[in-house]
Amino acid sequence: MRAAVLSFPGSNCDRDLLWALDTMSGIDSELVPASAEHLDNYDLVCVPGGFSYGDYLRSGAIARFSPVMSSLREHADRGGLVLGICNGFQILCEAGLLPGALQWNRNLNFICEPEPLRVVNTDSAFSNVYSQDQEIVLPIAHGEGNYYAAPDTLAKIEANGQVIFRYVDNPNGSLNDIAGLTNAAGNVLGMMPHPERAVEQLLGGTDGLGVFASLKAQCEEATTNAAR
Amino acid sequence: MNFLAKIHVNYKPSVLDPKAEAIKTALTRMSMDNVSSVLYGKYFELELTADSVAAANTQVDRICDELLANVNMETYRFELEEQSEVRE
Amino acid sequence: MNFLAKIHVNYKPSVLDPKAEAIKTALTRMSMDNVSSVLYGKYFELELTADSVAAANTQVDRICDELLANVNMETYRFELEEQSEVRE
Amino acid sequence: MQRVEMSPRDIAIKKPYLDWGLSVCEYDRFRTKLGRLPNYTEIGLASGMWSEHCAYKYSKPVLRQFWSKNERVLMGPGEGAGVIDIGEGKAVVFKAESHNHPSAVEPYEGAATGVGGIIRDIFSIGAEPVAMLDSLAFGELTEPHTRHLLDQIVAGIGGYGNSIGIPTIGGETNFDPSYARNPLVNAMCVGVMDKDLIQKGRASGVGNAIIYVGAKTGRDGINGASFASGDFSDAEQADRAAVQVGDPFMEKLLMDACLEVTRKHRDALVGIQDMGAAGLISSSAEMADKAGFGMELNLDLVPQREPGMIPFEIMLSESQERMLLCVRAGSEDEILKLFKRYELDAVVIGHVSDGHQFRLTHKGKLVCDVPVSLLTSDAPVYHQHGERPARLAAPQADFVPEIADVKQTWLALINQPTVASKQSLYRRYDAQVKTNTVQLPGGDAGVIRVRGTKLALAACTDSNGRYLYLDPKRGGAMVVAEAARNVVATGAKPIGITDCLNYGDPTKPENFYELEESAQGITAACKALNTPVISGNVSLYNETNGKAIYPTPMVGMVGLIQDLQHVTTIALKNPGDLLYLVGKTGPDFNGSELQKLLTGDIGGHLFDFDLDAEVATQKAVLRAIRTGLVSAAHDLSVGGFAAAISEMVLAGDFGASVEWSQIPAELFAETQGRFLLSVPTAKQGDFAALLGGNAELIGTVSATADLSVKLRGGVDCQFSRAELRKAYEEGIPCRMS
Ligand SMILES: Nc1ncnc2c1ncn2[C@@H]1O[C@H](COP(=O)(O)OP(=O)(O)O)[C@@H](O)[C@H]1O
Ligand SMILES: [Mg+2]
Repeated sequence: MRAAVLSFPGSNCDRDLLWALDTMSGIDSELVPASAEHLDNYDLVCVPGGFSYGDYLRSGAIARFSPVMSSLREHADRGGLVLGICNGFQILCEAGLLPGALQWNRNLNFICEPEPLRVVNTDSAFSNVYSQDQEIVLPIAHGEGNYYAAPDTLAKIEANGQVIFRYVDNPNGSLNDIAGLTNAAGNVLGMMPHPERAVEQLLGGTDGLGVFASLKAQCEEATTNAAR
Repeated sequence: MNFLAKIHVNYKPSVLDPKAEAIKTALTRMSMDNVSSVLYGKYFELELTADSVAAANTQVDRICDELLANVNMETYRFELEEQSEVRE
Repeated sequence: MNFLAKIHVNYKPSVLDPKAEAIKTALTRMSMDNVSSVLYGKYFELELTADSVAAANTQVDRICDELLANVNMETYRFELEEQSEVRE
Repeated sequence: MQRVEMSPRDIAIKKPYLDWGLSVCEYDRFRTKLGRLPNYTEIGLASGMWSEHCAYKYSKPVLRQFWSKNERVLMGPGEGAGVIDIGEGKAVVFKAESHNHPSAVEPYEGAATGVGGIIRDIFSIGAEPVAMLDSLAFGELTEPHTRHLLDQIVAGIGGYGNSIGIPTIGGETNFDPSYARNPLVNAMCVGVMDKDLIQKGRASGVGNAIIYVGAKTGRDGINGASFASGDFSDAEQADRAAVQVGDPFMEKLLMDACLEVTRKHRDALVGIQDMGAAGLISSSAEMADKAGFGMELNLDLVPQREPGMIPFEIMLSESQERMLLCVRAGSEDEILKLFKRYELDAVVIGHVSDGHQFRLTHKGKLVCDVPVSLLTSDAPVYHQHGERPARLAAPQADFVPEIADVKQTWLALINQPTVASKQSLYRRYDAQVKTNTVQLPGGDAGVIRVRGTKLALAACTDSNGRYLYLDPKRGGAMVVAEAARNVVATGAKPIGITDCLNYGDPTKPENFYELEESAQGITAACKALNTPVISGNVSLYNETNGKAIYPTPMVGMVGLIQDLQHVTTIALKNPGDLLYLVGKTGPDFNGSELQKLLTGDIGGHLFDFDLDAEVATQKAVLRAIRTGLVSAAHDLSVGGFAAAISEMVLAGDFGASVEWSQIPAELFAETQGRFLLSVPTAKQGDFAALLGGNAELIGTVSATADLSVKLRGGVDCQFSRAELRKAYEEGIPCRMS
């Protein structure tokens, strides 16, 4: 399995994510600049946290015009896996790869704290090693993580079972406590919490490893199936 | 031709805007209870050149739609003013 | 009397605005090089009641000065519209 | 706003420089040394360079007393930041900076640009910034203006640090009326580097290029250096010039690019420095002066954001996010290309010249031609005379607390904003980005691992204006000791400090006395603890309408953890563990939080401080931690024992049951040199052998989550976890709304 971690000017969790994938989860990964024009040869493309291009207009609004975004779209259309974390989630929403938008936290403050989450759907490439309704703790660190979608969109998301993670104590005002969700096809996930910050006991916990282990399991299964 | 585009981007009424709420709370704290509603939006002015009014219109509309507003939660409106020469 | 105040708050020209710079960069990336300048400001609409135009004016001015704008680096301007009844 | 350039003659007569903070004497000094009448640009440059911010003209004699060398120090004060060897080929780089005045005017941007400035100091040495800390002081939260300042200053610090991607791992936040109109905003940055890659701000070698990189120069913050050095009155507040807006995105590009230059283009690079106070003039003149060369710059080449800027403005602008490099002739393209890759504006604006003249040309004209040293090393230095303030000669009577209800006092004390949890503030800072943070804010010091080694660094900021107000010398020593105690409690050996000296107008003898005396106290403690001062910053003129703040030196302490396994936290972890109070407790109440709580003010003789005992205790505690005898550790400081045990209980899942044999008021005494430790029963023997009579067994960790305190005479104080939590955690939030 091979993974790319996109690096936009202003991304600041790219190296953390690379470490979590490569060193901590044994997934062969590399950084790919936002100027890249191809994303062939990757099973998984990750869009990391940070403040792409300063995030001055709206989070993620400017990153979507980066050269690499059209290849990312093709990768997603082919059914390739895409994981957007924090600013990555915002970018994927802005780019239309995920429904809805992320607005200012209800209390208008940036919030950095460990956050309890519930894994509400384990039938997904991103959560298959967790158990249904398992409670995990992942750090959050964002100012604009308040998930919004128009009522009809939200209804569809729920009906399709696209929500993967929900907050136990909604910290930011997200509709339906949504902390992470996929697109309708299920191959693109966006989440505000940072699984890559929860991969070592030394730093406070390992609950995030499950996301990467799930992706690995999914890819291995796909490879086995292909070989058959 | 030179144009000045004046663009307003606001939240859709269905979206609860925490920043507007915060201003309302602050006004109450300043004993300004006679302010009954607050809208907090973004305002842009762009100077651009284009061959025609129609062309300028199309372009500004695209800029709003793709960049300045997130149509999932925001709406935009703009006016175009033709300018004799570039302002400084 | 009911009023609608339309308020624009912008940076003073000498202040570097990284937000406007970022938008300009994005426009270049969208191949919209014909946009020569970008201003990014805040826009507010307040609905309020007051006894007179003068009273409304004074109050809105105070709100701008103390709350909505930081006069160290921003300037503001506003218009007042009298309204027959409260809009919703 | 177009400035008119007066002729040299008119300057001599009309004295416009008085408005820029230069005195008539200083003008005469400049003119005499120059040998002719200075022109508008030249005297403008002098006004920036001879400000307290750049020249340290009042504080230099004091700073010289600091002790700043030991076996580990690789680079002391004088450069962008100091550097200390931490072994395994690595070095730690750190410095702190104050942004008090800009933050008083525009709290968000003032605080944000303070963070931006200190980060540039760190990467200009070639170090990767890995952690931020802050030290804040405000008036009382009963004032709406204070609440606004607190909210926006915290937002600004987070806004910059979060965005650039450097974790904020600790800090402190204090409240006293003394800071009501003059908040203190000190930011500290810690960097890590390979020790053989240290860079210096030097421009040497005739013909070598001077490269400007980063944001364009605008009119923002002109005379910022002299502005920060002049005091504040209400009238002036009304017409303050625009402050700068920080651009953390630009700074991130600048940081990444400059680190690439210092790591991969060492052959091309001669020197590098950030543009801080007094902008381009201070960076360029200092780089030339330190190397003993001259410099010629063509101001038409400086990237400018606004049309019609005059040389005075271009040179003194404090536009943010800019760096100056000296690059070997012939290697310019290599460096310019690199910056281009980061989409940064970089241009060659001049070169190093023979001799020692500093020459500027603008629109084809020579607008400045002065000896470099006249701007830098020849700036005036004043030996002020200090005078002991009356309050110290005849202090108030000692404070003797009368405590009617211990429990109620306890809860009120941990609810005081200075003692209460700062979680509502630091949760607005990203403390984890870079995934190195082993101890998040909320412990005694922040701890980060040093990647690729077994090492970790602990860092904290500490100040206590109250102690210094009562005794500047002893208080100064106590602040250093407290900072060291904090890092020791995490398992670190204190290795060095940075400081920000926040004081009032130094030309007033009483203020100068405070400055001088506290420097002596700081020095004594630094020597005793073997923690040299490797960098720092001075902020004078912290006054409102003529009244100075408490003398408030901020100490940023860094400690070295030899092995990640030694990291110790404050949370109680195992029921049954024994609780030891290390160090003796006395009736030490003057200047304490208890006095503030019960009387609304502080006063009296500052209590005694035994520096030798402090050092011995810290060494013993560190040894106990490193030998694995300690399961939780916390130092005692403001709020005394009551605050410390409450925090240890709340940090974990367990409670405690303790017996207090001293008088009840001493639960809140602030005697120095104390720690509260939990020790597993199996280690009791070893622990007792190591600590001897200096540690008193006072209780145990209990399986219930609550706290029980037995007082003399059989009185019991029971605290449920919920009531402790409410008092401690709501201290700030309940006052903010
Ligand atoms: N402004 C701040 N920024 C970041 N962390 C802070 C701030 N203020 C306080 N903290 C954190 O809160 C905790 C308690 O602070 P403090 O009471 O000053 O500790 P101590 O008394 O041990 O010096 C520490 O972990 C400190 O780092
Ligand atoms: Mg402490």
